[in-house]
Amino acid sequence: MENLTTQMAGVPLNHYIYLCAIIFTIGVIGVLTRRNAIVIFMSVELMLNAVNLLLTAFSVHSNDPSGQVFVFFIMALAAAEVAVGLAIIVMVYRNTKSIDINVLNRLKW
Amino acid sequence: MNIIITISITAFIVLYAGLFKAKKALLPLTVVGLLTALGFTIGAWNGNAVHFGMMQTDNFALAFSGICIIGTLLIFLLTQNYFHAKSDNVAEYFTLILFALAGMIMMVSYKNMAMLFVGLEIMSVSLYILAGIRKRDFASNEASLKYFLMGAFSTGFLLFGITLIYGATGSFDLDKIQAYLVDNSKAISPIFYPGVILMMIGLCFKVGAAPFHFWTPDVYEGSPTLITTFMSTVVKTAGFAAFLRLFAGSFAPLHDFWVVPLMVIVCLTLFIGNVTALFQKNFKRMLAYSSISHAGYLLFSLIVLSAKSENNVLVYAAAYTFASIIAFAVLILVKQKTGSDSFESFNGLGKKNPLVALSLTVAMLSLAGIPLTAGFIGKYLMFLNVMGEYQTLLVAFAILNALVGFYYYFKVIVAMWFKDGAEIELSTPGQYKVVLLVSVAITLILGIYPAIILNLI
Amino acid sequence: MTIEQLIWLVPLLPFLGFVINGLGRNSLSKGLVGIIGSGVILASFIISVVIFFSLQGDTQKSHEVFLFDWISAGTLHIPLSFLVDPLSSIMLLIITGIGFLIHLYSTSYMHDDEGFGKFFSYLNLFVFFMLLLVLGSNYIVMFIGWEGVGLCSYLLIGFWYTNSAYASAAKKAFVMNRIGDLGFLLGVFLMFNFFGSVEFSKIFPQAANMLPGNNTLILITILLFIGACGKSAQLPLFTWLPDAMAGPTPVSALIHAATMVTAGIYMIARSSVLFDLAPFTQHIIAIVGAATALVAAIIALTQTDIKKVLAYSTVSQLGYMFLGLGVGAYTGSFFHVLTHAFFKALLFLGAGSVIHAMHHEQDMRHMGGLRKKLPVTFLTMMIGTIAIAGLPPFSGFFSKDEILAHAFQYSPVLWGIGVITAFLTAFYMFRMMFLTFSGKYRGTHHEESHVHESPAAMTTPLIVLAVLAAIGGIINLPHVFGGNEWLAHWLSGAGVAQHELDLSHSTEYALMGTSVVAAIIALLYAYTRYVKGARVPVADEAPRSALAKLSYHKFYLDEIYDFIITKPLDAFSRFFYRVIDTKFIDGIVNGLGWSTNEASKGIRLLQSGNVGFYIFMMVFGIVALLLYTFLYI
Amino acid sequence: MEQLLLLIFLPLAGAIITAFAGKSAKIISTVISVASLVLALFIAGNFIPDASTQFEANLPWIADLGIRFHAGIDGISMLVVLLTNLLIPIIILSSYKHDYKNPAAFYALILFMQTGLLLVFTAMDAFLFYIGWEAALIPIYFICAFWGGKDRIRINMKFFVYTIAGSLFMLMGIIYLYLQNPADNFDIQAFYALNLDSAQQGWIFWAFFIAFAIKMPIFPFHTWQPDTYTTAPTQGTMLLSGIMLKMGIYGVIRWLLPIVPTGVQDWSGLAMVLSIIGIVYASLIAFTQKDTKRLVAYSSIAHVGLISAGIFALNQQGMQGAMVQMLSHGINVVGLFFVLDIIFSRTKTNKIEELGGIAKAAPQLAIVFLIIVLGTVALPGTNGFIGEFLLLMGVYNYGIWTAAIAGLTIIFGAVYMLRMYQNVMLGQTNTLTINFKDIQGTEKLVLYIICALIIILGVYPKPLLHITEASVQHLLEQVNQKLTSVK
Amino acid sequence: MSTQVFYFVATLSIIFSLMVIFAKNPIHSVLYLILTFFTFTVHYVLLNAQFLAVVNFIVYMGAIMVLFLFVLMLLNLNNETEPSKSPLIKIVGVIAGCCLVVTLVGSFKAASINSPLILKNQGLGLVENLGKELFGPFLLPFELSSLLLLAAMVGAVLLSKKDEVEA
Repeated sequence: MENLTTQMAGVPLNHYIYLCAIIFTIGVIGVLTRRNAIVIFMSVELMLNAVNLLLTAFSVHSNDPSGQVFVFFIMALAAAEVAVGLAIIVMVYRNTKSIDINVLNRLKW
Repeated sequence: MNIIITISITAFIVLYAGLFKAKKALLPLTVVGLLTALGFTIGAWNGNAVHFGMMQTDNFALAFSGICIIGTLLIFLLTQNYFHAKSDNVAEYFTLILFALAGMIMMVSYKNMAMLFVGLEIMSVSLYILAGIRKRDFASNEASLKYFLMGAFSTGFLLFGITLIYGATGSFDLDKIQAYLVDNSKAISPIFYPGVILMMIGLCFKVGAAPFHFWTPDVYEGSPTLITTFMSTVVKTAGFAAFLRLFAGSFAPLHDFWVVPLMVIVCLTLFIGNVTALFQKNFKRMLAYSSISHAGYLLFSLIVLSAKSENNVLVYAAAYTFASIIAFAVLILVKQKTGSDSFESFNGLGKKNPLVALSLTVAMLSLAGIPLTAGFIGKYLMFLNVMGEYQTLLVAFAILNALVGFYYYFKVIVAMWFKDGAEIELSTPGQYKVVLLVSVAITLILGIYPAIILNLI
Repeated sequence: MTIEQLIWLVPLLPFLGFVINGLGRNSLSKGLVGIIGSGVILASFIISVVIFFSLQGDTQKSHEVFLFDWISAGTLHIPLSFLVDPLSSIMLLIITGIGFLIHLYSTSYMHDDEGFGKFFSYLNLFVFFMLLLVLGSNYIVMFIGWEGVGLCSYLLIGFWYTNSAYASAAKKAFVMNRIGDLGFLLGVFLMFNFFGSVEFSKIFPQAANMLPGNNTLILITILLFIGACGKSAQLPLFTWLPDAMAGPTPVSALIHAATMVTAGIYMIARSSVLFDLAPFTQHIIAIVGAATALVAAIIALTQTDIKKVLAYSTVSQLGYMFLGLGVGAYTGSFFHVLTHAFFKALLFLGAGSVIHAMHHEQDMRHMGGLRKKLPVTFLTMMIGTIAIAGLPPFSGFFSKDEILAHAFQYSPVLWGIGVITAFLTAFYMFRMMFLTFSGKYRGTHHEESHVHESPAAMTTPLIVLAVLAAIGGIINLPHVFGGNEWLAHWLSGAGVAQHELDLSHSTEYALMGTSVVAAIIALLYAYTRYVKGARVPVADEAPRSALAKLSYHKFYLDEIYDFIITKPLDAFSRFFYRVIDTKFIDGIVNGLGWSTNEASKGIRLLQSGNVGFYIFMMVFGIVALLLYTFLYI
Repeated sequence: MEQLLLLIFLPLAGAIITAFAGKSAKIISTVISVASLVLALFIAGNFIPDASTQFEANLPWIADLGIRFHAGIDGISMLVVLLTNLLIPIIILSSYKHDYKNPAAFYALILFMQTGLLLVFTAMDAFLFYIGWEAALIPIYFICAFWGGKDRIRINMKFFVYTIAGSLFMLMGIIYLYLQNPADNFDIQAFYALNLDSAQQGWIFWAFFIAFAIKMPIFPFHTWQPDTYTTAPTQGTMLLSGIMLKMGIYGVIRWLLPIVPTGVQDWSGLAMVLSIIGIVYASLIAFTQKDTKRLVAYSSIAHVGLISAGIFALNQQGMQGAMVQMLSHGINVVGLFFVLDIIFSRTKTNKIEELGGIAKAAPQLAIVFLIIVLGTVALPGTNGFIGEFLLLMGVYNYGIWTAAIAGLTIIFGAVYMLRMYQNVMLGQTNTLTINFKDIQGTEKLVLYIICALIIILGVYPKPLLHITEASVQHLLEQVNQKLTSVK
Repeated sequence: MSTQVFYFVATLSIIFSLMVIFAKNPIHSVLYLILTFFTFTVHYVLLNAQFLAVVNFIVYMGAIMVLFLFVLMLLNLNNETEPSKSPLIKIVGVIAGCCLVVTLVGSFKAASINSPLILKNQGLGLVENLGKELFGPFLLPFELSSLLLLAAMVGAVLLSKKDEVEA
């Protein structure tokens, strides 16, 4: 394990940035293109994970553990959000029998 | 510190009181708790204490905490007859509001990105829930889900921004970030800039500035009115305090960079908020758009950073908060009686309910920015601030928008006084009267003698 | 009692009369109203006489009486002060003297009118303003009187206001006067700019040192002349005067014949110093005067309303006076003002007597043969007619010939026009007399039986005026007749110096002869036509020859004015209101509101309710902001 | 100082009392307004007619923003203060025959507005001036929109937004001046002392001028006015035309000329042209108006055009003429609207062609109406003449052609006013007017007072001219001094 | 050689995340997401952030994703009935996403941050290190995030339970 990580030294930081940006954007695209609220929510989780990875990369890069601590907070948030979010989705589903976000257009103009 | 602890403990106590079905005790408990918190706020004045390197209760934080607590207090007073009829989970609602308040206190006094993030999320998560507490109400459901999805989405950007700034500076601490900017003013890491922009996006979303405002009207309209009141007043104020703390503080050295997009955002916000509000038939939705436009005015304070910027926001936010509370309080009363929140339901209100109508008139005048009300002083300070660097075109644009504002704010005044209506007689509970009178008094006092608040920070 | 102590009483008394009659118009008895109304004028007259004689005995011919400071702003100081000098003292006599006679006459003429008290209060007010006009020691006080008499003229023309034609006539008079007044006012402003004062006593001495032909002076005088045109009914502003006959006849006599309409002549005579320095203006005045005289005389030829004939005759005579002013015969013109006041007042009052007797019938086509019925009226009017026709030795002859002689010296063409006018004047005057008094009565028999001579209160003024019209000429008897031209000497004390006449006596005789012959021919022609031929003017609709039509329809001047001024202005008014104001300017204002509203309608559609769309818009914004960042770094 | 504070805040106190007075609001407001008139007369009596600012009150207010409660009275203020306090009781009296719903609110709003107006007319601090400016607008908006006639909501909204649009730009100008002011305050003397270059002055000129032009209103910013005058309740129209439009004129004299003389000089040509176009244009429009109130509204535009032309002529006569004419126009127009109100209340119509012959049924009304009309058409001997004479003289000094065109007002004015008088009062009575009751009671009182003022001020205007002379002179000297120092 | 591991895993991350958003069936999406998260765990391991790797594995894959799956099953949404958005919107969405990634990466000027990632402290990501950090400077947010969780808990209960009064 340690052997492996020492060998990792070669990856430039910007490649992590590229990776995270791409994953983040994939999350955004997911939010843009899907209509299922749960899938959208999952895409958001994808975005959060991209951020997590980047934070960890920065943390390692600057040799500062606080970045990883922050990831911990983000995970806590993710957990909380999932609880609330799924509760909301379930609640909406109970009323509308659908989790298609296009159904949500009573409030407009 | 004490403030957050007090509020949290109050929340727990209320939660447990709910468990023991002590419905009558909820409001008194809450009020006592909030008054204690307010007492701590005042007690900590000029203390400028730093807690765990994470929170700084400087006067800025305390002043905004004060406004948030007072605003919340007034909103709690409006709960009379509001939740009880619909649900027996009142204690949970109270708890969530108090949690949200605790989150806001963190937002106005953070010294570390982590605190901002945690505070923001405590507030947001509570609000996602509160928006949806009318479980059987489609509008409420919709509002809740929309708010949640878009809020989570925008949180992603905020976090990305924080990450990039961390990547550039290696720290989450505001002072260190600022020190980084000052020390490396020539060689700021290129990822810092997008970080700033992404954070701006995240915060713009929270305060409802265009083009990240889209959730606002729908969520405000769909949420229970009392929650809308909370969102559009206290929450917004806290959001601005957070915005200001970051941008007028840490990011101030990069002002030249972020002021240009901010100006675009301000113009868009003013324009969309005001112009769209013009055509609304629904008072509540109109107030939502008006809150967007006020976000535009509030952002003026960031366009020209001066020693007064923070205090200006305080004055404006106070004016806006209290006027909005009046507006929503009256809206609740009218809706309870007529079941509708359109402008028509206000027709002829002035004849039978002069006190309520007069209060609402004062509120509307204040929102519109008529002299001798707090709203005018707020707008004046904003214009003054921006005129300080001779951004005359921006001010002229804001003035044109303010004119549009007169139209829609006066719509309700016109409806109340000049139109004939059903001549309904509202049943105004005592607590509502207190809220109305206090808010009107504050609005007028700040309008006539604003000196008391001008040098607070 | 000195002049200074007395003079303020002269206008004050009529003013008191106005106040008393005005307040007591419903409570005082008619007799009392009449006594007060006439009495104050009589008292004024007596004081005027006293003033006149004390002025005559005084070495200082000019007295300025300061009352109080009226307007002062910056360098402008306008005192309310009076100027008593030979010119104004004579005017005082005319105004109060003839005024008294007419008041006296009115007590009877208006006796049955319900507005008796109102009438006398207006009349008194008129006298007050007229006195103010002539007494003012500066142009502004003069202007108060100037507009004040206009007001009274308005009130009195529209005295029977329930008839809307009369009310319109009143309005027309006021408005046309106002056109002139604007000229007057602008002239005064220019004078203030030029001389730094509006006081006669400051302007004239300065002007006396100037050379003729100064452009500013020409402009000043032209503007003043425009003012005079309005008030004294000259071309092109004369059309109000014939319409003004809508007022009660004593009003026509006092205001529209004897006094007010001569204010223009008074003003120019007063400013003769200035006019003498502006030959160009004088030229214009002479031409306008001659043209007015001729045009009005032609119109008078075919009129059938007895008062209209007199009205046009007044216009024509006023034209004469302006001709005189233009050719420099200031005294001559003023002399004509005097004599005209006598005979024209007489003629109007006589006409009034006829109308009174005919129960307010004014159309001569319904009269005829009234000589027997109204002997006094006939006789006195005949004297007046002869006087106006310019037959010697009645007053009109002297004054008219003085003007004609000066006109001849100035330009024979103008003299020719004058003579033609004199001929026409004689013709239409005798035509009027014959149509009215000779031949057979043309009304019903029943009406005829009611026709009777007017009461003494009416005939007495007629007689007094007839005497004056007959002998009035002596006050300025020319040298050719062995006179000493008293009036000319007297007026020279007021700085009114007329050009010397250097015609030989034979030329003068020839000129007089020509005009007298012309008048006699006219008389004879009228006699053959209307007495011998017993012709009566045809009905309104009847066909007329082109020239007669032109004359009968007053050269269509009213129609022309209506077409080129009133109609276009009203059209502009509607156009401005409906198109420019409502559609264009207000349209822009409303359009701004409308477009905002439309924008609102459109922009609110952005808020589609669709989360996908919202997020798309947000992403769009984010991309834009990031693009900015990319470009910034 | 105490007198001034009392003068300003007595109506406010009165407004508060009146608001709770219920049925007796009429009486109480009358007493208060008469008391403030007496106070104003007392102040006028103790006023020394020189150029100094007297009865000055200079109290701290919002110290952090450099705002002070600084008010005082000089000759220019004195006249408008008198006008305000004179007209308010007259306006209140004129409402006696009306039974407005909610009388307490009605009279309270009038008195509240009085305080706003007095603030405008006495403020020596730009911010205070602005506050008064808006404080006067709000009550009149409510008066017009609550008690007004047909279509009042839309029309008054337009009026409100239009005027406030102007005033917001003025606020921008004020802020700009404040920022330029090294003393960091809004004091008028400090503003006078500012040295702005001509571009800055141009901008400030427009910022202020538009506000004032809308208020007066000057062509082409006038289109709110006829509609508003027509629909407002008569007392509202009186307040608007009698006092409120003077705010604009006063503003030009007090705030525009001395602060930005170069701007005024650069742009006065245009302002003059607009004013003069306004005179002719509005007069012409008045020719064919079918509604009496609208006719008077347009005539008011014409009169105001002349006043502003007189001011922009920048000389003593024009300026003093403007001062006198402000007072005269206020009195006359209030009289006119009151007469029209009397006619309307009896016949229920404002249409000119439906009226006629009222003079026969109501001779007293005919006389007072005539006097007021004559005052309006500036007949010598009435108050209108003094003002118009001086104004025309002032305009004349600017240019003979401007005076000639501006002078058309005396002709056109006569045309439309007499047309209206004739069509309304003269001619035969008809079914509407046959039973017309003559004026009585308070109507008589008010109209007699107005007529007396018209004549007295016309015959003996000296006190007015005397009050303003020194101040106007001082102001012009100030302007000229600044102009020369720039060169 | 082992840098290749990073690129391999990164490619997998991208592929799986793309599968997440393009899978028709939400259940598949969840499963792909779990795979994606697994690749992330590998990334954490590669970065020697062992604690995070573990937490990610347990919290995300173990708890959160199971919750997703649970809800999907609960709502019976395992079919492919989701009416997909019109292709146009999808294309526009993808284009917008591409724009976003281009501008995002572009605005980083990331090419300039090409310093290799060197793990200076082997123990950085260990529990001990993180614990010191978390209970040291970050104690306050840590404590306060309990509020967050509590609020979420209260909320979840509040929203999910059937409301008697309204029913």
